[in-house]
Amino acid sequence: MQKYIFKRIVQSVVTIFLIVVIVFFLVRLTGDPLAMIVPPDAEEADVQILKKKFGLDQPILLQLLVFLKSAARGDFGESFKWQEPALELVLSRFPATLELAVSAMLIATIFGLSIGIVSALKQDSVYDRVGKTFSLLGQATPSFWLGVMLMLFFGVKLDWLPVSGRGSLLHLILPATTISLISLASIARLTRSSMIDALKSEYVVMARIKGVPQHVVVLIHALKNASIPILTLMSMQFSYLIAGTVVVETIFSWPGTGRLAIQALLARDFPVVQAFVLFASFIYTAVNLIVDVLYALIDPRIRYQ
Amino acid sequence: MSIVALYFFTVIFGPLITPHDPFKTNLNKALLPPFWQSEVSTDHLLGTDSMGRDILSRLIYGARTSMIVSLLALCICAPMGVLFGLISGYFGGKVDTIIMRFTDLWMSMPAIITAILMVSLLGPSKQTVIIVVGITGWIHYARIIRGEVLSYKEREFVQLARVTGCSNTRIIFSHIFPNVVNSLIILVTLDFGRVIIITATLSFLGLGIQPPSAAWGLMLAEGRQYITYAWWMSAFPGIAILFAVLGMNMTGDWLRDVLDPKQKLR
Amino acid sequence: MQNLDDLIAVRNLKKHYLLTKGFVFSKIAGYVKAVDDISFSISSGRTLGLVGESGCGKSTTARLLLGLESPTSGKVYFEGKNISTRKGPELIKFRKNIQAVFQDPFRSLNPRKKIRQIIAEPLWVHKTLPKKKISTRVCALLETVGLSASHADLYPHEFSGGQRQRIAIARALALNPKAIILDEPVSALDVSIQAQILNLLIDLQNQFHLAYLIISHDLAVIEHVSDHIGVMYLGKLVEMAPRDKIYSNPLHPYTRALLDSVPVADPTMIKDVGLEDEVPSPLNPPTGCRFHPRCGFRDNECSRVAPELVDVGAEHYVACHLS
Amino acid sequence: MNTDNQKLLELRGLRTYFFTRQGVVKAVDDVSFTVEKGEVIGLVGESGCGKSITSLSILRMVPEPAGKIVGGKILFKNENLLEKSEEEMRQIRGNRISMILQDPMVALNQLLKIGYQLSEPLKYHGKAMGQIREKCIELLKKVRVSSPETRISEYPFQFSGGMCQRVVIGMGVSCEPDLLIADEPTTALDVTIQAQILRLLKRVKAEFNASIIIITHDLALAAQICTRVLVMYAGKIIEKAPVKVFYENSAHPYSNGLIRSVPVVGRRVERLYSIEGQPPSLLNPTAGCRFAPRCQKAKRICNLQYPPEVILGDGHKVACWLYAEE
Repeated sequence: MQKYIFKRIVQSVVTIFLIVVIVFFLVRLTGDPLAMIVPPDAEEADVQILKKKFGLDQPILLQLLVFLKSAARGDFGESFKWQEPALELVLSRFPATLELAVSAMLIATIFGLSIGIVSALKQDSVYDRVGKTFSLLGQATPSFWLGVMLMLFFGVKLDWLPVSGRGSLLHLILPATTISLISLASIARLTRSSMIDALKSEYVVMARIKGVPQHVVVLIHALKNASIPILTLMSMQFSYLIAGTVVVETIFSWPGTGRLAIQALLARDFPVVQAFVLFASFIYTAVNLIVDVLYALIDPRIRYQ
Repeated sequence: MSIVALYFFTVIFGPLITPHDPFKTNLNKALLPPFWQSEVSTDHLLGTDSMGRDILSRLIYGARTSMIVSLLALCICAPMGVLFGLISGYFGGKVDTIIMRFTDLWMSMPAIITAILMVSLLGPSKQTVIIVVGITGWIHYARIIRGEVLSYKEREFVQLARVTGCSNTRIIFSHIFPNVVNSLIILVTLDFGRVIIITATLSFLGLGIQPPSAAWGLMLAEGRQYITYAWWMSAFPGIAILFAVLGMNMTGDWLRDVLDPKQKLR
Repeated sequence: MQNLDDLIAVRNLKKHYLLTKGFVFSKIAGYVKAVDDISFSISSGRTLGLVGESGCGKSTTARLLLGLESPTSGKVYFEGKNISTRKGPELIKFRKNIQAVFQDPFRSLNPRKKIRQIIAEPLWVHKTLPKKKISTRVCALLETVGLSASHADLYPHEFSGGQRQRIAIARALALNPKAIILDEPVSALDVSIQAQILNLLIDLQNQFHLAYLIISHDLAVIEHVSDHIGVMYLGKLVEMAPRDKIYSNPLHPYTRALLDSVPVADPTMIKDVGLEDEVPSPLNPPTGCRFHPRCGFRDNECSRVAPELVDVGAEHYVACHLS
Repeated sequence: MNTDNQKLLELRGLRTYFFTRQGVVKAVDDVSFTVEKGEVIGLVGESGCGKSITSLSILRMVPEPAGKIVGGKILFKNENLLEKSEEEMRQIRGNRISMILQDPMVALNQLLKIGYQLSEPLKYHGKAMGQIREKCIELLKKVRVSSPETRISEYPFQFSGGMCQRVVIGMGVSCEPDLLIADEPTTALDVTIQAQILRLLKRVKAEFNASIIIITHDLALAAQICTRVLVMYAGKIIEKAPVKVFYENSAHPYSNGLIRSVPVVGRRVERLYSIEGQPPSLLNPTAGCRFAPRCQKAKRICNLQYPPEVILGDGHKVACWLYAEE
């Protein structure tokens, strides 16, 4: 088990390193970053000074080395727009995003699993049909539209919930619901289908033959096996979640990293974009690592490989 | 199904059925509500936007935009994914390892992040959206097709083809590919929905199609500012997206039931 | 056995799979000796049966003969010519001569092709017939295996298991091969269908003077169709003899145990003997004679020295220190 | 013979149908037989003849909603199982009647420890409270799994197929059931392992004194362990006979053909007898004898009317027009 985790950690580190390199080259290709901050009529000498300041006068490989070195220290340079260290900027906004993402994930998982399990147990019932329709609609609803509509309905028309900013738990409800919907729908659908498969399988038949009570059959025998594909889906959903935060933070003016990224991007503030991309990849890789460890916990075949 | 038929119909005959010129601005007629709320005129069925443009006409044109962008994006990602999937699955070994490691790496960058990077690289435009969606989507195809190929590669009929002396190309295209075509059709249909949403999302964030084009995501973004007094500006484009995606997903599910190769084998 | 002029002669054939460990710097963790130094020959019109339990290497042997895998070492002669080193067009040309029928008739036929296309494919690939004649040939083949020409335009899923196996046999016959490798040809079929297919195979052998290598775990099936029988255990041939010798006078303890294990459809012959324990892992198999840990007659030598397959007279070969 | 005391299980006119889009599949169609205490019944037939559905019906485990028991009675110790509630059935399953499935590798849950799976019947039938671990180790010893103390905390994938089947048999007998149903218990296994499992079943039978129903397509296996053989063809039982009578003197042309079409080790014949044609579909079967289209001795009536059951001797019954008055 330790060996397995160690192996996965090393793999993750390699992945992150490769991403750093790719991001570095991509960003360098975006065009001259100075064009954004230097007024068009600036003196050539001033441009040179700025170039030196940001290290842009060096050969590209050397720039990469310097970049890697500073990236290792967590230094991604200073934001052009906000004049603050880029990583600190991203990190300072991170708790808000985390709050949003975690609540969205919780909503999606809890509701998605329960809808899916009940649907699978009561196949073709009214409940199942409602659940199926709901997940079909949920998967087709663009989150930004849902956000805007929820805002209109609960915020503007009914005036029940605050529509922008961060603060109380009430502020969280709309954005978190918006983000979670797609994941919730997909989790519900997959849970339904993999539970149906699991319930049909030989080992469930065997458990029933043994006289194991229904709730134990469902929750231990079937759900444990069904959870493997669901876990895979959830790790993939995390990518939607990140996309979701970017969009939803923009709509609900949530002061998180996603909104920061869009602002930075539109302002060509590339140290911030870079820091954000790397940070997001880092988080994403970390989540995948956790998911893989969970796999190993659920599935002994991975543990004993 | 009928949603999809309607969708394709509007795409093809769009210009013929639009009641108004979707790009003609008329500030006198700005922000007219849909006909059932309107006392002034029922000329604009779904109302007008802040520039006085007819929303229905813009939606119909938007369908064309989203269709063209989605199709072109699919034309990039599907063949690319299929090709890599076939190669990776059939030949295995080092080629497979390299391609799969690469997809792993690609997957560890969430699609939106890649999109943000690409947009910053190419600048926001229709072409960018196509490229971004195209090259972020192929991984999915490659992985699924590879899995299918792997399962067919060890099938006895493929082994027998090798015993007979068929060339690799013949085996891949005459034996394996026809068997994965169904999965591919289902995959493309389901992916269509994803592509529509991503395109709209990018446009909504201002990273995609730029004004004054008629695109659903863009219309929504424009409507957001007027949300408190012109709900129709944001509601209808969203509903259009919802139904387009829903239609595609349902078609995909239906195809899956109809074409499912597992049901035919045994 | 010494005769290389037989239709197929296999000499010292080995197939070892390498197992690696580690993900950055892989190191060799061991070998699986799937097929370890086996030799046999088959002459035209005769049948060699290979029998053994799962993991004994019988299917790997078939794959090696069919060129689906390349041997680690050893030679395969076909009509006196070494074919194990051939590649490319030469190999394709040779492949006309050895065809195969596999176990699972549901997976042996491409579900997306019509029967006509399936049977005609070998003819297309090898261009042995003018295109006009292919259709007649397909119909003739279908009739040979007991189906009718009207079946040609159906898809595989419209047939039952037994019929599909007939189609697979028709396909194998398309190129007029000299030998057919049959890997568990009846074990996926229903009892009443097995006899149909076995009879068909024997008829075809007489009609076309085919050589068969038949692989099965079912000793009764092997006995019914084979002229010679080889018994495999963990990658080794432990005994090989003409059919009647194997059954009337088994020399290797494993062969005896195998025969003892087979239930007989006769309630007056209740068997209550047989091996305990299981087949050891083919990864790092036992030293010396691979059967010694399960053998009731073993002595010290058995665990140290691997016995050679020796001739004990009248084409009977056995690899055991005790005989 | 006092039959009522001896009778453990009696099926009377059992019908289990599957309602599919193509029509009604009569998987089990009017099946009656009895199992007496201490008997080993062999339910023999080809795949798809309804033998597995018969056994699932006894446990009321027919896959719903497509499958349904539409008629008949299943009397277990003189109580009709079809009238029991689901909870009452659960109390019977694994406790009074247990079952062994064909492929032990898929019948065991790959994600749960052997010990846990083994303990479930004990736990849910209120046996061996507090000493479950000891009981499990004892069970593993009984089915001859070596070093049970360590193996109990291993997972199924660490076991070979034969060992898995031993565990499944252990689970089956853990509550000392009255009836053990074994559905193709050796089919997925190697020859030498098959013999081991067969020996184990015999030992288990002697030790627990359970009645056994063995469902198999393998006539040789049935010959080795059964006291009575029932032959099933296309949803119907066509012949019932004591084991010796069956193999020496089977009456139904199908049973007869089946016995002659199987090659037997050491008794090679020049040419195997073969039953021509294919087993029929169970979808909308004909009114006549279902074997008639393949039968060489078929008469006109065979295709028109289903034959009555004829008693040929002590415990030997056959459903065939060759032995009945028209």
